[in-house]
Amino acid sequence: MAPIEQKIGDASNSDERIKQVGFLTHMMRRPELGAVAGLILVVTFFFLTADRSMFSLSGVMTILAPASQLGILAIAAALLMIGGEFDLSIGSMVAFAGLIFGAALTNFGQPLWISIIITMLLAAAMGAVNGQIVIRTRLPSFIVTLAFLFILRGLTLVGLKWATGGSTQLRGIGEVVGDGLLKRLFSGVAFQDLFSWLAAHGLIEKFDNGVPKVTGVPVSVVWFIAIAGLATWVLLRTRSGNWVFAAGGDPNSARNSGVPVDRVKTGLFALTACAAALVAIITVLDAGSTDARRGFQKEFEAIIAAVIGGCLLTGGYGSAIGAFFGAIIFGLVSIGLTYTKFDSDWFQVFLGSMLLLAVLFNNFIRRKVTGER
Amino acid sequence: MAPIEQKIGDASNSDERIKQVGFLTHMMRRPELGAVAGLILVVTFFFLTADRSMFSLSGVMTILAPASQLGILAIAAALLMIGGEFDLSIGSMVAFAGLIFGAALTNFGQPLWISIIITMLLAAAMGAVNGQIVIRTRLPSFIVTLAFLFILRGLTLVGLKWATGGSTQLRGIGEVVGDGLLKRLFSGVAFQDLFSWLAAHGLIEKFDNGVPKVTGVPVSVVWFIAIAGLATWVLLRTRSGNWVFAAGGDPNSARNSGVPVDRVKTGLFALTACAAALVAIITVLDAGSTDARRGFQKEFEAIIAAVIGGCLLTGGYGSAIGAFFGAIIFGLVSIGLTYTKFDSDWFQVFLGSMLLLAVLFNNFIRRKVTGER
Amino acid sequence: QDINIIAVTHGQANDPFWSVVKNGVSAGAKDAGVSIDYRAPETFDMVAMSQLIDAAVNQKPAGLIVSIPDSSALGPSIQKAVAAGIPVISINSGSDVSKSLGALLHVGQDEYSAGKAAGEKLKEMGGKVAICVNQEVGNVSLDQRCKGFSDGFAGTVTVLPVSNDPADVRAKVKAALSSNPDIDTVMALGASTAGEPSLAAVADAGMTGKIKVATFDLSADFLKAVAAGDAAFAIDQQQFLQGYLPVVFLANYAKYGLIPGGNVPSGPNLITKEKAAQVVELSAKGIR
Amino acid sequence: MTDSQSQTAPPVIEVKNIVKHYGSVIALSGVSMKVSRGEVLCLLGDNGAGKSTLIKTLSGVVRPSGGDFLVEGKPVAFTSPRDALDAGIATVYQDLAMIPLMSITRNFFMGREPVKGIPPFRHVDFKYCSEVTREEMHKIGIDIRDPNQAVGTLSGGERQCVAIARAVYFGAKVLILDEPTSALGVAQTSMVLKYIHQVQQKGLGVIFITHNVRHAFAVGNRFTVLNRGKTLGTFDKSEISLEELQNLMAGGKELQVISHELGGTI
Amino acid sequence: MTDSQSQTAPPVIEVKNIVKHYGSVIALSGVSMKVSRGEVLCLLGDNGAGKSTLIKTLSGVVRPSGGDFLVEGKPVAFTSPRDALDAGIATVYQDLAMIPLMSITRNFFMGREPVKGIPPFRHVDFKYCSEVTREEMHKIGIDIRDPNQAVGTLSGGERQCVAIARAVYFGAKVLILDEPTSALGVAQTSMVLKYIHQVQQKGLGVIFITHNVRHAFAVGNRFTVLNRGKTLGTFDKSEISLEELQNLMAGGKELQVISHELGGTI
Ligand SMILES: Nc1ncnc2c1ncn2[C@@H]1O[C@H](COP(=O)(O)OP(=O)(O)OP(=O)(O)O)[C@@H](O)[C@H]1O
Ligand SMILES: Nc1ncnc2c1ncn2[C@@H]1O[C@H](COP(=O)(O)OP(=O)(O)OP(=O)(O)O)[C@@H](O)[C@H]1O
Ligand SMILES: [Mg+2]
Ligand SMILES: [Mg+2]
Repeated sequence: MAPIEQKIGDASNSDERIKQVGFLTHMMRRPELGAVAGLILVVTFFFLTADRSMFSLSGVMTILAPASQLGILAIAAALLMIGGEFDLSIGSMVAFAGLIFGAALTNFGQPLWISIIITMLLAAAMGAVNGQIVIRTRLPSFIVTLAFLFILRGLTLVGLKWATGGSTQLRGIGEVVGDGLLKRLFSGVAFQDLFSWLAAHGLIEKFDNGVPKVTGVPVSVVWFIAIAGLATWVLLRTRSGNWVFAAGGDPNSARNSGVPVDRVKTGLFALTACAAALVAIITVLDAGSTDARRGFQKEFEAIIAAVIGGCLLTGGYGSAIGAFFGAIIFGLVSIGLTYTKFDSDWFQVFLGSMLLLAVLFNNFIRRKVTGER
Repeated sequence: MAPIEQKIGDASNSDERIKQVGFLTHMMRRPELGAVAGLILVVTFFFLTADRSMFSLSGVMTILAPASQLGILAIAAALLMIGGEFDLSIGSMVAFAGLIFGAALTNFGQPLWISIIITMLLAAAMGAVNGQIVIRTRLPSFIVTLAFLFILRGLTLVGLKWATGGSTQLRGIGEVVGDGLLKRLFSGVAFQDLFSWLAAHGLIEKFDNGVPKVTGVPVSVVWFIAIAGLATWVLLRTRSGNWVFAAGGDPNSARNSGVPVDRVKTGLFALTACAAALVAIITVLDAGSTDARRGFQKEFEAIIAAVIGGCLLTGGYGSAIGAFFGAIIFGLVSIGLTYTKFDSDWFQVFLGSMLLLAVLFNNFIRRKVTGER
Repeated sequence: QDINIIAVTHGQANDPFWSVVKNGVSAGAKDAGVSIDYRAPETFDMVAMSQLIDAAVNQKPAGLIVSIPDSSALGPSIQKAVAAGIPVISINSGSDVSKSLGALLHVGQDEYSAGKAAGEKLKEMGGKVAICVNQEVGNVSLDQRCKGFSDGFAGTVTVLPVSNDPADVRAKVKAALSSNPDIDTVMALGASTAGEPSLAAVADAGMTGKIKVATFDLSADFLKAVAAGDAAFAIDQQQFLQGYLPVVFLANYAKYGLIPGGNVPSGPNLITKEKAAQVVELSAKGIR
Repeated sequence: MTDSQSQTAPPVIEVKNIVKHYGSVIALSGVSMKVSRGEVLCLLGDNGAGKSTLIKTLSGVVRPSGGDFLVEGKPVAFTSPRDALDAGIATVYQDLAMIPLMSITRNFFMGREPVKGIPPFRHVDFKYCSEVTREEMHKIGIDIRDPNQAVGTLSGGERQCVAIARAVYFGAKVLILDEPTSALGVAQTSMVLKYIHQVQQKGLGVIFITHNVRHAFAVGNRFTVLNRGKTLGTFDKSEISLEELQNLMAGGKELQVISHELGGTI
Repeated sequence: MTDSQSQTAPPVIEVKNIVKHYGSVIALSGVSMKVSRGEVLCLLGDNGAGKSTLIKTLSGVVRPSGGDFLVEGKPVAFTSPRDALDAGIATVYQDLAMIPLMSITRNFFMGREPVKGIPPFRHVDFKYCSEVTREEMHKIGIDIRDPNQAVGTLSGGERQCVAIARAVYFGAKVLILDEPTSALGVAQTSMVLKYIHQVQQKGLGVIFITHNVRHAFAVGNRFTVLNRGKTLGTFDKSEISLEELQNLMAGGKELQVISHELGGTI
């Protein structure tokens, strides 16, 4: 008989079955931190190949403006993906919400605040309808929201022609919206005073007439950062956040444990539509016009950004902060190439390769650090 | 003590725990037969609203031609989806394969058969690369093939400019390909003799000059039907078919049971790429030209058709014959609307609504018949 | 008896340029008292377009209006229409092959020569280094505009591929301007999708008036900038006529057998500072 | 114990002639049973007899196709598991109802997260949750390494312990356990049986499904046997012996022979 | 039995000092064991002891981080479960390795479908497969309604029976069973134990994981006890009593007290 070594584990917190891991390893295990690695790779690439003006203050702002608009959508899409569903209609929703917003302002002459409320409510309602159809019929959200992709895009065209009397562009929105606090919340730039002060003290570049080259941070960037922070807090610290993970991880188990899965999913659909409406409001106010092609294919870019940021397409795993970095990577790659000397015909080849490299690198780093096999 | 009714079940084939179901119910339980219900709905709709010429022989052929091209892609996409993966690069692959095929014929002056082989081999290789990246990195196929969507589309643009000396359209393919058996296998119409005979005997419509209005069945339709039949047989009757279901249903369990999941998936990726190449060859030979936008968004149409046909996006469930009907529904809706009096501005609204209705109806019928709750 | 005319073009209903063509088609049908169907594939897709022409032929319309961006792909379908005895008029692109395919006549002017005219004008205005802002690379008609432009311009021309998203266009143009300070000319291939954001980008760079911005097609806001002197000009193909005239021609052909004897060039028409103001309102209504 | 008590206070859960069809499959064809406070009812039966289906109707996961369902004498119709939870019925499902990708703590409190703070800033104190989880798991005899570990990385038995500890922690009136001990080691099994005993002492009703007649006999007061979707009968502990129960469960199949061959140690 | 025999013919499976890490988690820290032909080795241990991890390394599902693995005396390194199957090792996994959406028949033959016909027309005779499946399931005591039913609609125990029947049907040299009886009823359990006995008689090696010491004692020749990723020892049936084994398994935890409270019936 073999000798028995009777080692009874004690219930203390240190367990002989755990190898020690460093703080860095612990940090890197978060889903989003792979995206940071991807970001570093992309930045390094452009640092070596692109014109220096890309990394000037104005260059960075130029990249952040479109990245932030995409990012607002991407964070909402990430939440929905964590909750186990897709919304392919967000691109069309941007156009549709833009039409509603523009028509409310111009055709119906409503003040800005009413127009914003109408747009948001309508978007939320459409999102909820999407969600309810998905839940009631148990059809995949992919196919339901794809139908809405077409329907909303089509309604936008019809509505625009009706609102303008035959054109596909609704304009003159800038004129009817006066300047005011509310408008400044949704368009233009923030922290203007700070930037003027910086320029006056020669801390940032300025034009010959003394106006700073960058007059402030685009409000969409401020929204983007705020939403990323809020979404992260909700996901990690609140009950609703836990329900989102549960609903996406395994809806049946979640339901059996008392999570109101249907309510959670409907809410996420409404939220995603509202994010699209917010982007619509920001872009319409910025451009002063809206047209039938707004938001085209934004649904895919948003999903790409979320996936680069570490969201699982099957739901139940991901982070808002990952989508944040994902959107920045996407923006960086698509704008960054114009700063390089590469022939523009190669644009799509580069875009694709960079995306692939970014996710590969991200993945590689994460696996290396966490020791997954 | 309560009385004990000791009813011991016998091992005979009839079981008291089964309600009797009719043959119809049994048939309707197959995944694809919901799609048939959707098809009936759509046909009824057009029967009530569209021009009668839609249901003439030539009307049916004009619908089947695009439906069959989409259908070849959809069946391949359905197999891949059942196997648990996506390929978003098939649309771009159509363009890329078209370029390779066109360039082989014109720039390199290769005979038709060599050009076809080169195109097919290259497509299969690209598909396998896709598959290997997905398997090795365990990244979602969505993101990997999306990168290839961009890369292949970009390479097509670069290649076309190189092949044509600056244009994005490669023409004159019709001239270099002589007529021959091989060509007739991939372009034009089949069963010409039959149709001439039918026309001569006044059984089908003809032009004043005696030429039948429909000279035959487009070869793409023949390919479509043959591929649907073959794919169905493979899925339901062969070992590989069982492996496809297993790989998509639960790759880990399948692997643990000895299914070579990686080999199955790589094969499916190659197959999908070959289907795209086949469509490219057919359309390039038919049109005599190719351009940088060929196959644009075909990946989504193919996935839509597969999903309408009852494939699960999460893998492991679906049928080739469902994708067959799904492609026909999609083709019917998109071409059928031109036979109606609706304004083309409403096209997308209708397309979306019809898609939604078709899947809803399909789903409703299936649930009614099978008694799922 | 009801006269039905079908138009099949390669431009989507939500494309600003083609929506004006469609408005012209509708106006022509109303004025001539005929019924009209306007169809286009969902993307720039020649295979789908040839299938739409086949479907149209199948309905035996009194007349067929087509654009011909790819004569190889569309030729057989058009010839089938002609063989079926349907009068065909080609519009916009394909003036070179129109006759040989059996069309009665061609209305419009191809994108290449419009681009060339624009390029020559900008060269004349002193341009040396230009970017061509293309919102849909691979769309042959847009590619031809760019090609015509660079041939006419004769200086350095770089194609800048962008998307339909104004924020994206604005950022990319701004990026191009800051990475290459020599750029003195911006040619946009669509007024509202590419032109207006390009103007905004030029303004962001503080170069308004110093960099010449021109665009294909019209949009009210771009025209205002032309009128204010911030933009150079807009090229108007008067595409309303590309829609309107063929309908009227085909209606008259169906009713009385009357048809003009030759091709009708609808443009190009450069809208410069002097003319811009009067066009703004019409453009906002989708007529120009 | 059975009849006299149930006259005075209505049983916490009572079902009469419950029927459940899945498409053409008849999973339950008229099952009746009841459980009172302070009582452990063991539900026994062969594989596929319908035990899980029955408790799924009790916990609101599936809706019965027919029959009556009373909670404390009042007819109810649960539309979701949430309703059952709100009515004080906590369940350990055979497939455990856990999310593999989520941490142990998040799974433990899923659906019933304790919140603190005022509404706009209301949040879950996950630190406190982790402590509770670690403690409850320790009580059942499992030292978890890290409550933030994903449930998917736990062993089968560890997972089962999480599900049991959760149900016990949140149980209010009735605790339903579907084969809780199947994947458990000796120590954990004794712990669970002890738990059932404790819970019963506290006055809760317990429905305990198991295939192990010894386990059933150790803690049960009454035994209901199902066979092919029907009740074979309900017996008080005093009315039946371990061997009789075992025979009944197996539906009289050729059990004797084999258990003899193997030395009667089943 | 142990030493004298293993000198003559090499054990069919032998592992020495197997180590397995999952990231920072150490699941196995040096485990050794062996099983010979015609022998039933029972692998016992508390929850999370590493039993499933050990058999996963034996069946090629995970690759060990260190240690030696010999099959019939020759060192092997399986890269996939297919390799293990080809080497004649059939396994019933604790999570069963089945595809819920696929039919019973297709699951039964998954990965080992019998084909007929010449290459281009080679296909699987699913009718024959269905018959085999029905028959094998009947042998284990389950009458399946329809072999084309999806596995996802089976009860927990029925599913387990499919997995066992499959492994037994395809087992060649070694049969590994990870808690096969956990979800089984009395009749099915006796059937499985009888199976194990039969398989052993046929000269196969069997590795049988269970928490039920009685089951283990009924069929086992030798017992290996794991604790926290380490071997506590290997014992011949003659060397150890049921009670000693039970104590060892529980790792000396406060088992006695409870089992006494419950009347010693665990
Ligand atoms: N993929 C994994 N990642 C991290 N830890 C794991 C993983 N798989 C298993 N473990 C851990 O390794 C240990 C051994 O697990 P294993 O499944 O082998 O236990 P077991 O002996 O089979 O237990 P049980 O009897 O409960 O099934 C457990 O503590 C488990 O938490
Ligand atoms: N969703 C379903 N669709 C069809 N049949 C089902 C479904 N769920 C269960 N069944 C069938 O109903 C019967 C009862 O299943 P149930 O899970 O209630 O059995 P059980 O008594 O819990 O068995 P076990 O002891 O093996 O867990 C089984 O024969 C099963 O095949
Ligand atoms: Mg059960
Ligand atoms: Mg285990």
